[in-house]
Amino acid sequence: MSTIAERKSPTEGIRRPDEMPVLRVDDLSVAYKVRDGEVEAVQDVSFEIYRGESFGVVGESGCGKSTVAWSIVNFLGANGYVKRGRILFQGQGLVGKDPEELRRLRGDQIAMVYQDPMQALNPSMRLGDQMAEVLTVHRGISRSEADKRCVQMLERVYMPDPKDVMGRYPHQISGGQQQRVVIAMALLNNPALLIMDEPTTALDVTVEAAVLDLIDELRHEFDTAILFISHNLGVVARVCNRVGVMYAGEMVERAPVTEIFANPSHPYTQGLIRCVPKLGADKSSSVLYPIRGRVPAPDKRPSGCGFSPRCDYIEERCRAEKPKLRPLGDALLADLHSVRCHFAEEIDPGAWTPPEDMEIPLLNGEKRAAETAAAETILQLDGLSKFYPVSGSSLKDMLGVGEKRQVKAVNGVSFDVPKGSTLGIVGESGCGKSTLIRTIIGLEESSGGQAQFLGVDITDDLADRSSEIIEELQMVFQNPDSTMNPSYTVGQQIGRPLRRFNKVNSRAEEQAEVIRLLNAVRLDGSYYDRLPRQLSGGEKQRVGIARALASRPELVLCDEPVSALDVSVQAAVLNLLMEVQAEYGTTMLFIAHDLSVVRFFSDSVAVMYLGQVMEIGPAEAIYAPPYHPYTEALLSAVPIPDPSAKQAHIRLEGNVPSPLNPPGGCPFHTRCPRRNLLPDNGAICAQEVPPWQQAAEGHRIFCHIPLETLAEFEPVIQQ
Amino acid sequence: MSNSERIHPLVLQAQDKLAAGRIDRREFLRYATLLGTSLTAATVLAACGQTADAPAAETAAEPAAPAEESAAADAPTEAPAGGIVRGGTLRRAMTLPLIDHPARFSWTQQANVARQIGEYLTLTGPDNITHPYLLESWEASDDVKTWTLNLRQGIKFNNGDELTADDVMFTFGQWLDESVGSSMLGLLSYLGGIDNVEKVDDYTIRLNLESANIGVPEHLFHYPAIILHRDFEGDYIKQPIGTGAFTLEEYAEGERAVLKARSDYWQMGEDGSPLPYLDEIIYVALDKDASVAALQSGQVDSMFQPRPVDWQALSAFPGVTVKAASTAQCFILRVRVDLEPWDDNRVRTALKMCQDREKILQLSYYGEGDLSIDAHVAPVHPAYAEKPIPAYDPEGAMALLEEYAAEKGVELPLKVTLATKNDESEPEIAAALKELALPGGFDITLDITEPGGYWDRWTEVDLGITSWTHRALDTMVLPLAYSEEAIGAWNETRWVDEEFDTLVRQAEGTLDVEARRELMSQIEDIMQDRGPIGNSYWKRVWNITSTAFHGIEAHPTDFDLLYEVWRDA
Amino acid sequence: MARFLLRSIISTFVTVLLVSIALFFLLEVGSGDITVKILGVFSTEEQRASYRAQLGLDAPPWQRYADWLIGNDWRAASYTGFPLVTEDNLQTGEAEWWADVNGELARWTMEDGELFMLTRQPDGSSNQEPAAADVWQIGENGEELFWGVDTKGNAVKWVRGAGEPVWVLTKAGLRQEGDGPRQYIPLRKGLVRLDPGKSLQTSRPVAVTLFPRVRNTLILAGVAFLVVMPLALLLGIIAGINEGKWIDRVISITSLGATATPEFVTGVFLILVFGIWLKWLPAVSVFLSSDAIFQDPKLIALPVLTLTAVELGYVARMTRASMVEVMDSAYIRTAIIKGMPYSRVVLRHAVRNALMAPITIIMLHVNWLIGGVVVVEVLFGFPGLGKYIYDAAIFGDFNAVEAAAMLTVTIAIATRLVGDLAYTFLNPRIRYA
Amino acid sequence: MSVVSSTANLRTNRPSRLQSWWSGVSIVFESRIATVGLAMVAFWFIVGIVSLFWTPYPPNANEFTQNLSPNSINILGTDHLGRDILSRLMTGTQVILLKTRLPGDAGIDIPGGVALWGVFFSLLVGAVLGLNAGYRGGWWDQSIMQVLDAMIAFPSIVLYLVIIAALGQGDLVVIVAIAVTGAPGVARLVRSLTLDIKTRDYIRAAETRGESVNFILFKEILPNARGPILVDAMLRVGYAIFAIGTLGFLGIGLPPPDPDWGNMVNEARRTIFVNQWAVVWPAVAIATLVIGLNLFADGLREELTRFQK
Repeated sequence: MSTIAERKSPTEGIRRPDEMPVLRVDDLSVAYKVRDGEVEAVQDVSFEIYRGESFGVVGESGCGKSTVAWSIVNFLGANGYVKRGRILFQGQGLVGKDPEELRRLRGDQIAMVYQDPMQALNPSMRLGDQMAEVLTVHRGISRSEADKRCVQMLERVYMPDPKDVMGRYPHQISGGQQQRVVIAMALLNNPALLIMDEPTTALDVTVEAAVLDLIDELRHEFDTAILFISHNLGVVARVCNRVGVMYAGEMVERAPVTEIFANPSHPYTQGLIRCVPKLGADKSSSVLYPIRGRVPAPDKRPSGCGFSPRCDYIEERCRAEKPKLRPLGDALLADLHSVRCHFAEEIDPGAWTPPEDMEIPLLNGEKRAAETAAAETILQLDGLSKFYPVSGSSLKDMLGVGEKRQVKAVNGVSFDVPKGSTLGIVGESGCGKSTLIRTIIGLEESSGGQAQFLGVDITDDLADRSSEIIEELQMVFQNPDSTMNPSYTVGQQIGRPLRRFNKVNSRAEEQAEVIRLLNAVRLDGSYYDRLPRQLSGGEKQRVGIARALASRPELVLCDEPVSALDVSVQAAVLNLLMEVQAEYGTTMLFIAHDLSVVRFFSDSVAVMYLGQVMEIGPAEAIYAPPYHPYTEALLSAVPIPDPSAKQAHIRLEGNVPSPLNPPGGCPFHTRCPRRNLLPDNGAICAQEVPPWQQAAEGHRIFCHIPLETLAEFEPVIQQ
Repeated sequence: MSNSERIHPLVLQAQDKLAAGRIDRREFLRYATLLGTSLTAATVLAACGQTADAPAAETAAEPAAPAEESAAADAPTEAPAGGIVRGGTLRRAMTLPLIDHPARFSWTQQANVARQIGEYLTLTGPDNITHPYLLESWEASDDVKTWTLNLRQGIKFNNGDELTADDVMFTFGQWLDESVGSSMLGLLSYLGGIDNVEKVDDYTIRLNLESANIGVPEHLFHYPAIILHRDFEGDYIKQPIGTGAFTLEEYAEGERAVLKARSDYWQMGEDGSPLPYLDEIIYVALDKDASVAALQSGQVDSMFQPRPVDWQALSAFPGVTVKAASTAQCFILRVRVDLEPWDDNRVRTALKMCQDREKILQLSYYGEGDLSIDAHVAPVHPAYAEKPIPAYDPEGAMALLEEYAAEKGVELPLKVTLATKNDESEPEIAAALKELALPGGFDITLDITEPGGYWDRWTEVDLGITSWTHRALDTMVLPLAYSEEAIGAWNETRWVDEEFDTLVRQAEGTLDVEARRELMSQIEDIMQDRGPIGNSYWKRVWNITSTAFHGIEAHPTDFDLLYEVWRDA
Repeated sequence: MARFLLRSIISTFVTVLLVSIALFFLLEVGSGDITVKILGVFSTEEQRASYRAQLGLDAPPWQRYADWLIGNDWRAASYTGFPLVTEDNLQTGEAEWWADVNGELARWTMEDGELFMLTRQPDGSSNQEPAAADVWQIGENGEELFWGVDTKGNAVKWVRGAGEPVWVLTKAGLRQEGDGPRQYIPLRKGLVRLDPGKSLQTSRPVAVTLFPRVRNTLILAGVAFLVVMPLALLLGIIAGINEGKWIDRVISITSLGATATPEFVTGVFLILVFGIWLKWLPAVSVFLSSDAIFQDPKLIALPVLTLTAVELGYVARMTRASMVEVMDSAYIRTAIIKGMPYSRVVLRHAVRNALMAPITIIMLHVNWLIGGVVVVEVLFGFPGLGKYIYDAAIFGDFNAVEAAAMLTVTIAIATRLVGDLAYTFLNPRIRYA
Repeated sequence: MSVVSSTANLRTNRPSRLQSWWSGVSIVFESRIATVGLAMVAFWFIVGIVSLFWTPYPPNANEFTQNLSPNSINILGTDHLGRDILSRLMTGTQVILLKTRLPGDAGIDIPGGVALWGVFFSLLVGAVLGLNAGYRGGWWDQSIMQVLDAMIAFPSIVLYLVIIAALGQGDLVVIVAIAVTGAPGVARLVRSLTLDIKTRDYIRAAETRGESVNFILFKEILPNARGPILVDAMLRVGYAIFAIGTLGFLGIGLPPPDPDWGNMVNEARRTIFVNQWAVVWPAVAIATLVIGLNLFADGLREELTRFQK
């Protein structure tokens, strides 16, 4: 089961010179007409994709990645158009092509899959109808024949029970299945080119891994050319042969995937790689370096090099002259590696040192670890549970005589959090991690178990808590766009908790304190009167952190505080959180679905599944054997931004069971890939609740499999 | 019987006056018929008394071929341009309330449907003159306390029974039966009960009044006074038995009434066959605005009770004929004399002086009325004594008010609130008065509510405009509205004047029109001098009907007299 | 889906109940003493009190509400001890209340302190004889009491030998009578049993006059609906898929103009042009017979046109907005990128989704249509429900207003339920929830 | 990301209240539709304000020949009573937009027209109900929605008729009627906005600060529902004007003596055969004001969506 996937060689799938590329994009510029003129969202982008090849486009949001994709299918909306350049599909120009001919190509020769499958499927049509029409319209196949092929294709994408799915509506299947349907639909006509725009972004990590496997497999099988767009370096590293890095509407670097990770030549590419935590890295041993500034809006791009305002190597020439995408030295890779930088050859990423003004947290990990060990326990959970009653849909239920059922969102969670430490909580969506912290902070009243914070019982909800407890427990939220109230200025929003908890006595005092907090999150006083809409995502998160810190809380709960941010900003916010923690000695609970980030940021980690903790322990212990089979599966699914790393291939089967009716015994037993290590194929797992096994000091595993066996597992990742 | 008619001695006196030119022909006719002289006889007498200036047509007073004016007393007919045509349907727009017992009617509309089926003992024509109808004649004793009613013979109900005194006795019995609850009961209170109604023979009934009353013939044409069949049980729709020219085909309350011509009606048409000329009458329930549009689009032929605004919309419309009738309907500007400042006659007089009658008439009624003095006696009333119309005199009013203000120490302009209802013309009168009274020293605030709101308090407001309906005789309204007994009922002004009262009582027992006019003259003077009301004009009412129809007239109380109406082929 | 439906139905019932409570209390309790209106301002407090008792207005509001809604014959029957039944008067055809005394239909009347029993004969007349002495029962304070049915459709309580003075309103004025009962329960079957009581205006049962009106209105509104909806949806869809083009502009501006012009203005001009100037169509709804609407369908042409002018614009605008939104959605993008022909994208993918939003709003909009019907009926003199409500409201005829308003509300709620069903049908997310 | 070691005095060029207000208002002028709509509405406001001080002739004075067509003396002609239509049209704006007449003999007017007050109260009631239903959920939501369902079930004209049958005529009754018929719509809108807004993290933040429910409703949620509510209010003022016109037409609207556009149509339609102008002008007035409000709302909505994106 635990096979280590062979990673691709640098030249695998790279172009065969005598062959015509499936897609060739030459100096493409796309412009949108806006009220006062027009903006060029994409400028001078060129690349080509050959059969069976997967070309990745990466970059932060707002860089024009999707625009490239839409321009290929000529779907730029009413106000967008291709301003310059050519798009050749199998040799024929697509720009200016007759709409009817273009229509015949779309869905037949060119297929596209994009983010958010639920939106992409027509909610009022059966899936079978939506799929079959691709065949009936393009190929004139009879409906029954089309249905047969659709079922076959659904089987190919490992859709369980495909016949049944054909008759369903989109809302009746899960997100991962929807994405499979979308992919199956795209592949029905065996297209020559498949465009995938962030196809896995909305999916959980284990599902994402399965979908990525699928894409990889299908590419080999159908010999399809794939244009793969993603913001996630790890994902690109996993599925692409070649990669183009886009920044501010331009392609700044283009190279085979191994080359780009091994030898990033453009300062932006280098920066991107530096600000993503490596899996296994932690804050005491490594540092994240954010890229300064932010991606400029399309109409505010600098005239010279697009990246120049954020570049550490900036010269006069960068401001004056726009660099061209040019091949980079090296004979072997000649023409394979291009970069848009005047000074690419001169820059040595290894010799890079952070500029003086960069936000890097003070690193005193060892000291802190020592402190933590001695520190008192600030939060103590013992069997904490949160159940939601659900009313069924039968007549009985409506009359109130049916069986009372409950969603066991959090089911008996126990752990201690020492003062000043960070506990990371990971798990897929629906595992109960959010409910857990909502219960801790009091947004929900707990249904059972004990919870003590600073020695005070906190099983009740906020309404029953004293304001002394409330001010000690604050929260940082996930979505920067919704963390701030759009109607109030930054100053008002940070000031509100100060007044609420009587931390200040006068307006002047309040203002001074707000400014102090702004400075603490590295924002200057000029932000005081700004409205949220005038801030970037990262700035909003900073304000959110400042607001949480205003009451000087003992414990801050961070609910995915960086997952909605671009990677460069993510690094900065993580750094800020660490710094704040160091300065204020705040304890943190940190939720994230990104295992690298949790590993990097947390002192200890809890892995949750179906409302229960599967494993808990010091961060470094969690990421190495012995670990819980579920932890192992999670780690194996994480996309690693390093094509050279070797990662075990462990995939979970089936869907997460409903928390309404969690499996008995070990909740993971229905999907556990390691059950076969136990006698009778793990019969005990279904019958008995597993024991907590103490693997080490503070490291507990909730599993029947003996520790010794668990310890024999190969590490998932080998660098 | 009709040939050997006993002529009341007063009629003969009146004939002298007519000859002397002291009363006009119309008054004589009214007077003569009032005393029970049949119309035929009266017109003959009139002709005799009026030798000099009577138009030729009027002298040829043949019952079979009534000439214009006299026929109008009997039934309204124009001189037909060609020959009269029989047949056709008249579609008339009118609301149609519930009909049960005619004696209980409270709406003209109910009576208008019922009067096509059943008929009255007397008839007050469009000129406000009452004459016998189902009666051959009536006779009043000299003290006006005994009235003998002589029924016309040979009249058949539409079920074939002949009309006799029994039917009339039965009908009187219904009116006077408390449990029926007819408004006739109150009207005939001077009769003193059913015991005073006496059947003399099959065609004669005698009324022995408890107190004298000259209004008996008019009261017998009061709209609930339809003569019923002796077997009538209480619902006219179930038992539409009457002597009228039409029979009831369908009555859908609030929707329509369909009436069909009867072939054996007792009156003969000009062509010698029984009336009516029309085959069918359909009343359709439409509100006024819809009626106007329906008339304009030719969906109906005629509309009931057009308002001034309807008159305005239709008067110039091609294809319709508009006829007018003067009435004693009016908008009384009245004050509460028991309240300040109206207890002071100078203030009352000042307010009256602020009426620019001509202007008010123009603004509120398009000039379609007869200017009035400030007394509740109308030119259409027989005993009206003509007086000059007072002029608009704001200076005079101001002078009076200044005197009053100086005495009472109040400031001018005098602030008063004028209440009225948002009905036909009241808001316009009120608005006009507000403007007109400002130079006269009044600052009027308007308090205009929907009609119901005003009727809830019409006797209580201190200054208001109240609409009063038409009454055929002058003596009918005065005791009703301006007497001691009427306080708490119809006396909205609380004005009681001893001298006035005496004169009114006297007038009520005075048959002699000339003598009564003497009294009326004084009454009018008193009201003008110190009375509680101002009155700018008397309304006219209209009949608006398609030009295809002939013989349809405006009636002061909007009664539909349709048996001689005919339409072009 | 069963759950959704059941919910809708229960909610509908609760809604109707709430509406009935609001209506009743607003009109009957909120508007003060109606006896003043009936008896006039000259009436005395004593007369009004007597009248209130006769009308049952002295009962507490909740009781009156219950009587109004579900009737009170069952309550009165518990006093009289006899079942109470209605029997049509053979003469007037209107229902009369009788007590069923051992198979015989009986009523009672008191004359000069003497109680008489009236027994109904097969020919519809009744036979009067003195009531048996044993009907009297001893009340709490020693009085001899009898609960029976009087001749005016009330269950009443007489006290032996002690008739109350009662005021009766006649056309001749108020009259006092003796021999009155002590307590009245004006019998009624209640709204839910289709007896909304008698009209104060005509003193006829409301139900009798209401029915033909409702029929006419349903025809008018139904025809208008059938004209408006397909046309409006079509125009909305055409405008929606051509967003920003001239055809969209034309449709949008026209429908905005039509929506912003009140129906009474449109109607007035339609009457002027088509009814009076051109004389093509009947200007007003003159019903020369009760079936005129079938004999001469042209009668409803102008009312329908008027309703159409206003409604069309609104629905078209809604549909357009919905269509624009749908055409902008990701699944339409998917369909286009799948290479579906434009017609297929519009018809198969867009229309159904685009209709979902307007359908519920259209069904809610039936309220608006009914409002428009009131205006149109008044304008055209159309003898329908709307004009009925209007006339009743102007007169202050509470029973009629209540019945007609309940009816319109019920129609409105029923159509909303239909809208919910249609939505359920169109929207699989609910159908297969 | 630059680090600035800053102090409070760095808070320079803080925008003044006026500036921030203007920056809010100026988005209206971004949209041509909204600008046109605003101009139409403003026109009537100005006409109304002018009419408070000046009209060509007194609006209720019947000084002229009846039913004149537009001419140099009576620019819009005269009506069936010989009143100047322009003067009446101008004055008619007042009761709708500018003043409300309190009942009683005192004749006291309060500023703000019947349409505005009616909509204001429907917003007030609707917002309170909608916020509570949306935010609190559960029983609150169910019972509030049930009551709203009942209210919304009344066809509005029928509700007007019922209210007027029960309470009689008057400015305040019309306000009540507008408020009652409008509140359910507002409440539904506010509820749906609240359901959306309450999922936002800043609401969680407020809750975790232990803020009271009312603070959350009125300080945290309501300000963010402003835009759509404002748009809705514009449309509602349009409906209200429409409704006032309809009531006036039915003869049960705003009481005299002030002219009422609907009633002007009603009166003039009787003589429409003689004089069409007297119907046309008030109809145009109602239509332009309603269209203006519609366009303004449409434009505003467009801009707000753009603005939020």
